[in-house]
Amino acid sequence: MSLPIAPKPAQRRFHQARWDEPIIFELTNPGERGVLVSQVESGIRDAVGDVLADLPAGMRRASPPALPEMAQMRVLRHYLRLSQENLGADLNVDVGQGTCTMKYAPKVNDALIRTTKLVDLHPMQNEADVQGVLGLIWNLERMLAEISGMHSVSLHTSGGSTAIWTNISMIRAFHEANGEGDQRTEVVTTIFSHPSNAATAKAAGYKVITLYPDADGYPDVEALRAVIGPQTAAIMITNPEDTGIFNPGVTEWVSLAHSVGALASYDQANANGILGITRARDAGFDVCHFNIHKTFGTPHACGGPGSGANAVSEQLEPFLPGPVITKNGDHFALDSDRPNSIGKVAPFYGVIPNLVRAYSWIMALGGEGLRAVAETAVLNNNYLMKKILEIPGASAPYATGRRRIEQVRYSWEELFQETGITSEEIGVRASDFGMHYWTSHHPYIVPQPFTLEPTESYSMAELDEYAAVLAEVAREARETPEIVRTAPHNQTVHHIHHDDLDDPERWAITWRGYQRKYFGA
Amino acid sequence: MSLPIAPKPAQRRFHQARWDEPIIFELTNPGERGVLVSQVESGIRDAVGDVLADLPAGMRRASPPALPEMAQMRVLRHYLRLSQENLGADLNVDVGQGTCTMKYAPKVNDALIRTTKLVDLHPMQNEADVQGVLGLIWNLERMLAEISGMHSVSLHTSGGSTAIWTNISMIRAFHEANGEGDQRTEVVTTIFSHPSNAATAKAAGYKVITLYPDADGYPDVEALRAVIGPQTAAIMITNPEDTGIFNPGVTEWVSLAHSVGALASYDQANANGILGITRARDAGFDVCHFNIHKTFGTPHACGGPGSGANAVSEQLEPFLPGPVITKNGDHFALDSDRPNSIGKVAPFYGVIPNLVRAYSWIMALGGEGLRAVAETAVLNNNYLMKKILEIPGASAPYATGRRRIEQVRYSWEELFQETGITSEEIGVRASDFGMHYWTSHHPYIVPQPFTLEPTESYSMAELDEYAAVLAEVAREARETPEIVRTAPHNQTVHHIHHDDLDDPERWAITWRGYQRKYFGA
Amino acid sequence: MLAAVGAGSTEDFYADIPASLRLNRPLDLPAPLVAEQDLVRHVEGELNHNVSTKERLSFLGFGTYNHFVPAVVDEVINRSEFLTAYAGEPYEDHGRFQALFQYQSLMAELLNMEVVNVPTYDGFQATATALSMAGRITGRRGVVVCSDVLPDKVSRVDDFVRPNLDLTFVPTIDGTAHVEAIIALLGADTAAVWVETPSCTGAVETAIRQLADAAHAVGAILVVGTDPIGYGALTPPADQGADIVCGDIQALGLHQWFGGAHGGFIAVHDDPRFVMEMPSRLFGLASTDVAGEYGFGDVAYDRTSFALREEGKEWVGTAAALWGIAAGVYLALMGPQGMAELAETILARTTYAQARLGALAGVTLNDNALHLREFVIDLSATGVDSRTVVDRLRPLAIDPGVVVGEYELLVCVTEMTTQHDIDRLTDAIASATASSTTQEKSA
Amino acid sequence: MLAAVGAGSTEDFYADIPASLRLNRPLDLPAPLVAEQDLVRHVEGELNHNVSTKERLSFLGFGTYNHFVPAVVDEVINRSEFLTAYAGEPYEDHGRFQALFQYQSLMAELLNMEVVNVPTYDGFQATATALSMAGRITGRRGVVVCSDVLPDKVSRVDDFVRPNLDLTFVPTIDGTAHVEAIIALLGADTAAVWVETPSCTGAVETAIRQLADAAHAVGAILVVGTDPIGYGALTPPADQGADIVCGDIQALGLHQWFGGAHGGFIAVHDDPRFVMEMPSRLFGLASTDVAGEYGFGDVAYDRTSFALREEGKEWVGTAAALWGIAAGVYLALMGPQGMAELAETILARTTYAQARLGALAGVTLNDNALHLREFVIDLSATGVDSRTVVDRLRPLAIDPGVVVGEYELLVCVTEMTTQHDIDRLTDAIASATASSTTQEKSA
Ligand SMILES: Cc1ncc(COP(=O)(O)O)c(C=O)c1O
Ligand SMILES: Cc1ncc(COP(=O)(O)O)c(C=O)c1O
Repeated sequence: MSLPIAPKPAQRRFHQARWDEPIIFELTNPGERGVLVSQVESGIRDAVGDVLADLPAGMRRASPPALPEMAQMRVLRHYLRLSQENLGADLNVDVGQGTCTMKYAPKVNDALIRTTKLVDLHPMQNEADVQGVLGLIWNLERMLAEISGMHSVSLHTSGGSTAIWTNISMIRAFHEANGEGDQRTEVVTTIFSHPSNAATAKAAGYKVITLYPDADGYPDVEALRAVIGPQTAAIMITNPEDTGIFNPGVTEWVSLAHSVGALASYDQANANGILGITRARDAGFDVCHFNIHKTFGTPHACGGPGSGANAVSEQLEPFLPGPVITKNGDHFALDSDRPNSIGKVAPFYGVIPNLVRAYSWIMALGGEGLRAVAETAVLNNNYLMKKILEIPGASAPYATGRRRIEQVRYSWEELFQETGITSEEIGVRASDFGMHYWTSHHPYIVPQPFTLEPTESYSMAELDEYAAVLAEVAREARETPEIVRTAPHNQTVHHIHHDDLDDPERWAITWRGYQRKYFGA
Repeated sequence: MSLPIAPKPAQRRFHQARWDEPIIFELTNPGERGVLVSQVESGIRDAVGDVLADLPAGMRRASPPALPEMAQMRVLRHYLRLSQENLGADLNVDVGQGTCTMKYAPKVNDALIRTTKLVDLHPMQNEADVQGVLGLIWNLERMLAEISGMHSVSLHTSGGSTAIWTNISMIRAFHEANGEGDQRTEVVTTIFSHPSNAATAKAAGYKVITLYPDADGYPDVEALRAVIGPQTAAIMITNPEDTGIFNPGVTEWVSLAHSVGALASYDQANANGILGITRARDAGFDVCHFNIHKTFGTPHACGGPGSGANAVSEQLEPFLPGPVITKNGDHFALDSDRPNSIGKVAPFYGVIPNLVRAYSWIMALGGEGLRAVAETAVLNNNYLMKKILEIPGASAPYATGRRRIEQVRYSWEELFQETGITSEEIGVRASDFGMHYWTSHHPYIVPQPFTLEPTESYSMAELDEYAAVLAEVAREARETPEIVRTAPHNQTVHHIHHDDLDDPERWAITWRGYQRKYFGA
Repeated sequence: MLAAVGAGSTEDFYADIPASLRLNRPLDLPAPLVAEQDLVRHVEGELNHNVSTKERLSFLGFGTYNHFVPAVVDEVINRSEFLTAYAGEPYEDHGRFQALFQYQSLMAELLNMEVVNVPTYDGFQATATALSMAGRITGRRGVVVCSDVLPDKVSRVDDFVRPNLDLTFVPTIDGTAHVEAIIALLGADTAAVWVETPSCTGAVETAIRQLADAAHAVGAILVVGTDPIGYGALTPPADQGADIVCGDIQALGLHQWFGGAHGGFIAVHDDPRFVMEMPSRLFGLASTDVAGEYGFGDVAYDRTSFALREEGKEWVGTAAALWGIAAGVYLALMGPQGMAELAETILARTTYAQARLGALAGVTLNDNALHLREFVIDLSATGVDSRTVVDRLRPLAIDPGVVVGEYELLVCVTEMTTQHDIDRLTDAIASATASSTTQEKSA
Repeated sequence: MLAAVGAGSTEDFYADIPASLRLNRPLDLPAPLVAEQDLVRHVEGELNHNVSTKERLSFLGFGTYNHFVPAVVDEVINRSEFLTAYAGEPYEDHGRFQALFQYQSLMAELLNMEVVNVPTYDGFQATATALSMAGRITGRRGVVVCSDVLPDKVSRVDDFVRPNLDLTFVPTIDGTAHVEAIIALLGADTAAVWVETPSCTGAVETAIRQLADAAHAVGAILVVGTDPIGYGALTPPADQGADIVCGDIQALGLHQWFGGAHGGFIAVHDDPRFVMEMPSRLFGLASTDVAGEYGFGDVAYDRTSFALREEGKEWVGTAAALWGIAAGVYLALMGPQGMAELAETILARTTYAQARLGALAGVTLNDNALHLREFVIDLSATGVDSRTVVDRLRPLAIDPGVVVGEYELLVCVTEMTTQHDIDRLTDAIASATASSTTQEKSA
């Protein structure tokens, strides 16, 4: 064959890197070292003697930990190979991780945080030496206050769920401060609100009441009316919900809560579709949180560190975790003298690298830019919905004919009925094309679910490619179902057996556990 | 299936990432921007008006360059995908790139150079502001002087070949300064010296005489004696040669050169096997060069920037490129007032990032460490040679039964005779196992050649794996030759057709060329 | 695209949002810096107002530590594939699963325990959860706190556990547990005995075995909060009877980051009573269709809030996975020998610093416990309070420690602190306190 | 391993090295810093003696320029796969081939030429080779140099070409080519007419078309040395008759690196007479066994010294491939609009700086040419020499430019130089020269 080269076919011919690496313990090579440690100076040795020999009885470890012994280059090579076996939002069209707002985390923000002025800063340094970072966080708080419409913001938490925990902890402290701690024992949420709302409320000691939507998939205000009362501490809801449906009656929900003396807590983990469009406080919420690592463009880091923002009304401000940053003239200080504060929610002052990234992300966009983010994300979502609904066998239950905000929970139920192929199997096969999706949280209220959220970061061409892959896999499900059932074929590893993961006798959670259980080591 | 997992098979089941990316121009999406540029301030605009409209006639570009228009994330994704389609010494057991010393380039050195104190340094800054970098280069020069035994070192050149050019340029200047510029018109080299010795000498205006080895593969001193004379400007030789054979008569070679008034130039690009073992000056050489990017652990960067060191005797010192760094007390300065200097060989003072990396590399090892590098590299090489020679069909021509220094040029001639499979085909098939080798420089004096140089960086397990892959491919060449002939199978792309690359009518060196020739665009 | 979806404008998509809720003005935010170079100039300018510990000589610890981070650690966690991944399946994200399984396994070796979680947020959360697990396992409310714990940690833990647990603090003696007093408190309502080692003053607890035995005697669980940095050479708590070991991994390959890079580990023995109470994800080995392939998956997923909402154990969410990968790379680089040498180096330098500072006139060590990395000096006999010492050392670019009392200073020494650094500190404190007491003790 | 190869010690391997050549002592080098943390402390300490341009306000150019480098450029070239690769085949190194083919193609668009090489060392080498190509193509020795060229570049070029070419320098008029004088010199021995634009004083040559016509009339080749930074908005030399365009890519996405990050490009039309004289590698498209796959390979490999040793064209070796990848990423990020805006921003700020400085009392611009990025101011009428001005601005943390004559200062302005920066420079120079002339010119 010779030039010119034929056009590329419709589907990308993908194969993920496959290195077939052993588990790192198998790479041990006794005597090898990866990095050497600074040695005790002779001056110190002379002064203190053999500190290990001098340890109190029983305090000296009998034999060194059985870590692998490896040359630096081999450690590096191993992990570089593993990294190539991981997809990453930078590498793929990552719209399939719905509810997670997989947007572009700009590389410049990663570069900015790498300065020694941040990396090597200690939290107990003199305030005068940390004015840069304090000022930056203070400004980020103010920006998030404007974005939420709230009075004050705290950035101490390290993720969305712990931020939701912080919401309910503040609410609990509020009711306690009002002498209603014992009376208010229930929290109301909805099934399409993120599970962490239910789970954190439970962890905080509340009984959780979960409401189901009306036939159209909208949150059911009558259901709320039926359960609310003086025993209610708070409603804790996501909006738009995981379905991408915005609750048009949200003000009424908040008013109902307030009418019985409960507070209203807003899970804004994914505010991406409504930035600059509508604000938590304007709907009357007392408290809300953002996932900095979703809406505000910090990387998801294989599952953290993320970062959470808690935004509260003036009434709840005294309960914020401490310390808070104050500004006097040009000087920023830390104020820990806050008697009503719920105290610490994490060490020190939050996930600093992510806070600086988020600050930088907002500063690059400004008010108009944030609104453009939302509008683009929503347009992308509705465009993708149109493409997905063109695939025979796919549907978007609820609110038929209406638009969605930033994401959609779809269903392959029709295709499943026809072919027996599940949503999970389709997702696995999609990975053969370099694509990924996740189904949804349990329970699968929407049958055979999958949840897509395109965000603002992807172009039409990429959304088209994504939809085309799902269409192709759906076609395969009908025409060559074995290919789908035995997938993946172009991946690092093949179909995985889950048999052993739930059986305490057989699970292998660490290498040493595996060795002991299966090799008697 | 369930736990435990069966042992891994003998051969790694490798597949390189395949993303099937288009050429970047095909990703254009009009209106998209990758990075925005700082805009002219209104104050400037008011002051200077429309500078483009004011350009002299014909100086304003008619239409913007037809670069692709792309969002930043898409540019990033494209190049990240391409990067996964590239092997890199960090990722593979890179012993197959013989003569190139693919050793570990420590990551800490990459981290060290990224400081703003180096990245954002300008070469015309006040000497007082660049004392750190000047001092560091000066010290590196001194260390390389000790390693080579030479009097002075210059680090200006950006690669090995240009360092060899610098050697011959200094030699030329030396003879000219002695009034022998016209008389000395020839340079002598050997066929197993790197081709750049011949090529640079030719570029410098010399007639090149290339000597062939004796029957044992050793450089032939009688051949040298036959060609040398008052017309000889220099001998320019590599030692050990590309075969990994050290010329035991090297002192005689140097003396012969000196006896006719010629200089002796030593290509020490790969000094890896003899660090701390033997030194250029001790054999009488007048000048030598090192490839910093080979022996001294800086990364090869897809083919540069590298970095070269020129080390010279006191006699040649005046001819070094300028400026040179001088040290007065604690102060480092740049001296350009050197009348005999050959002048500049590159902008400013060398490939700074690599010089700092190399400094750091040597500082981590010290004198004993360098020697350990050499001994380990040589041991690895002789071990690998043993493993390779156990493969039926592989041989190591010349110096049979003797040891090699840091590398070996092998031959598949036997296998080729038996199967018709060429060395090139074997190399291509080896890539299916995540391995690479190159054959050798032309002409293929050694038939069906391949050249391995394990360096000190690889463990026995990795050398075993490498040899096992070649054994496996050799087995395939006999048993299932079609698999070898149609390789690669687990690679990013499949067998490539070279038909169009040599035909001016058909070659496509740029996208625009391709478009014009094949699509009339 | 609007046309493709039959929308007139993006307004159409917001039809469900009542007009009353619409923000009909642009958000009031600073003018954007849309050119990357302008953004860089601005953010760098702000950060340049900081003075980093590398520009000073720092003896600050108190929960965040200045340990060396090998370059390879940063190289790995900054790989786009890891940095930007999230929650892919064990196919497309095989690498993440393997890296975290390895993290669990490497930590398990260091701690001599068999089950370690995918990291939770930080050591505070890990401890709060570990105690809560003890509460759930025993069905009891009592927690006896045996050690000096960081006040911030107590704050966090208490707010977290108070619906389910009651903390009782037993003052330490000479820096470590008051064993008799503790034993006297244990009973049928004791869910957990909580030991911190090193304590927040750096004191290493040497009575874990006694406390474990006592706890077990009443059916309580021994929870040890710890920093794993010393276990290359120190006996890990599991060998002394600990049931749950928890703490922070910041010391294992994470930079200081102004206190913004913490991750929490929880380790237990492979006992389903314990494992099933862990809220975090646990990655386990699994076979695949192809022999010799290591597959991975979630172990006992039904423990989690992902599977069971409020019926799961506490909750699981985005926590600190990347830091776990970092710690894994760190441990692989250090190896057994490296961790052993590290512990020795820190121990020796701590001891040396104690000796030098304790020898200064008017300066005493707060206790006689074994210390790792941190210890408190008491300046009262110098007559100069700790804040004044800090102020006097400021112009010398030395941060001598954290003020933990009027005359008390918590000094932290790591492998990054050389003898020369300690000597400099000693001289500086000597001069700073010399105004009041001019005599040095005899050596 | 020794046993496996039947060797007694590593000494055996060195049997061919005569004893007289053996160094029988350890190399005399500084004691090694084997612990990574110790190495880091040392090297960081050394480098901290530098003061970077970010800590000052720099107007330094003269061959190395402070242009903005987007973060994505560094991200890509720091990828292990690219940073540590070398010379793999177009299978395992498909990515490298494609990235460099794309670099060639992107540069080709910017320059409006059809063939661009894989980068050679730097602009100096590129120019030396371009002129040598002209010599080989024409079989002549004469080179007429039309512009002010960096003295260092002349030094390099001359040393390189002198076996084959003779350079004749024609002094510029008002900063650019003295067209009549040049034309008068052209003849049957002219191999090349060499234009530099912008010249080493930043002057943009506007007579390339005339020079090209004149060169072509005598059968000579027009070689244009250039910095491509302005061609988003300026007419590229190819449109004005240039046959070979060459120069440096440092401005396209490479940091300053103390002058240590240069790469050279050579661009020609797709004419085999020219292409076959290029020494560097050229990556071309090729088909594969699979339809729609882009393969790559070396174009006309037999040109090179790899194939033909001294019979190849000059030589090829490790040069500056990674910088080429960087420049490709840079151009892809900038796009047509970005390059156009960049050119306009630089042009406007240069013009503004010329106007502000030229308006100072006693300060004049050296010429009336169109300038991009750099220009020379003449301070003689202030009575203060340029070195003194530099010294006076030093305490203000301003580096006002490169001293290029007793009273001449070469000032460089890029997109990184804001109006505020230029105003600061202007005020500073005004005060530094005020001692001698106190009056400002009227605006
Ligand atoms: C709506 C919503 N709330 C809360 C969360 C939990 O956030 P995190 O994963 O940071 O704990 C998520 C993320 O999945 C979410 O989508
Ligand atoms: C012996 C020898 N000399 C010279 C060179 C040329 O070095 P470079 O590739 O840096 O031009 C090499 C590298 O291949 C070599 O092996």
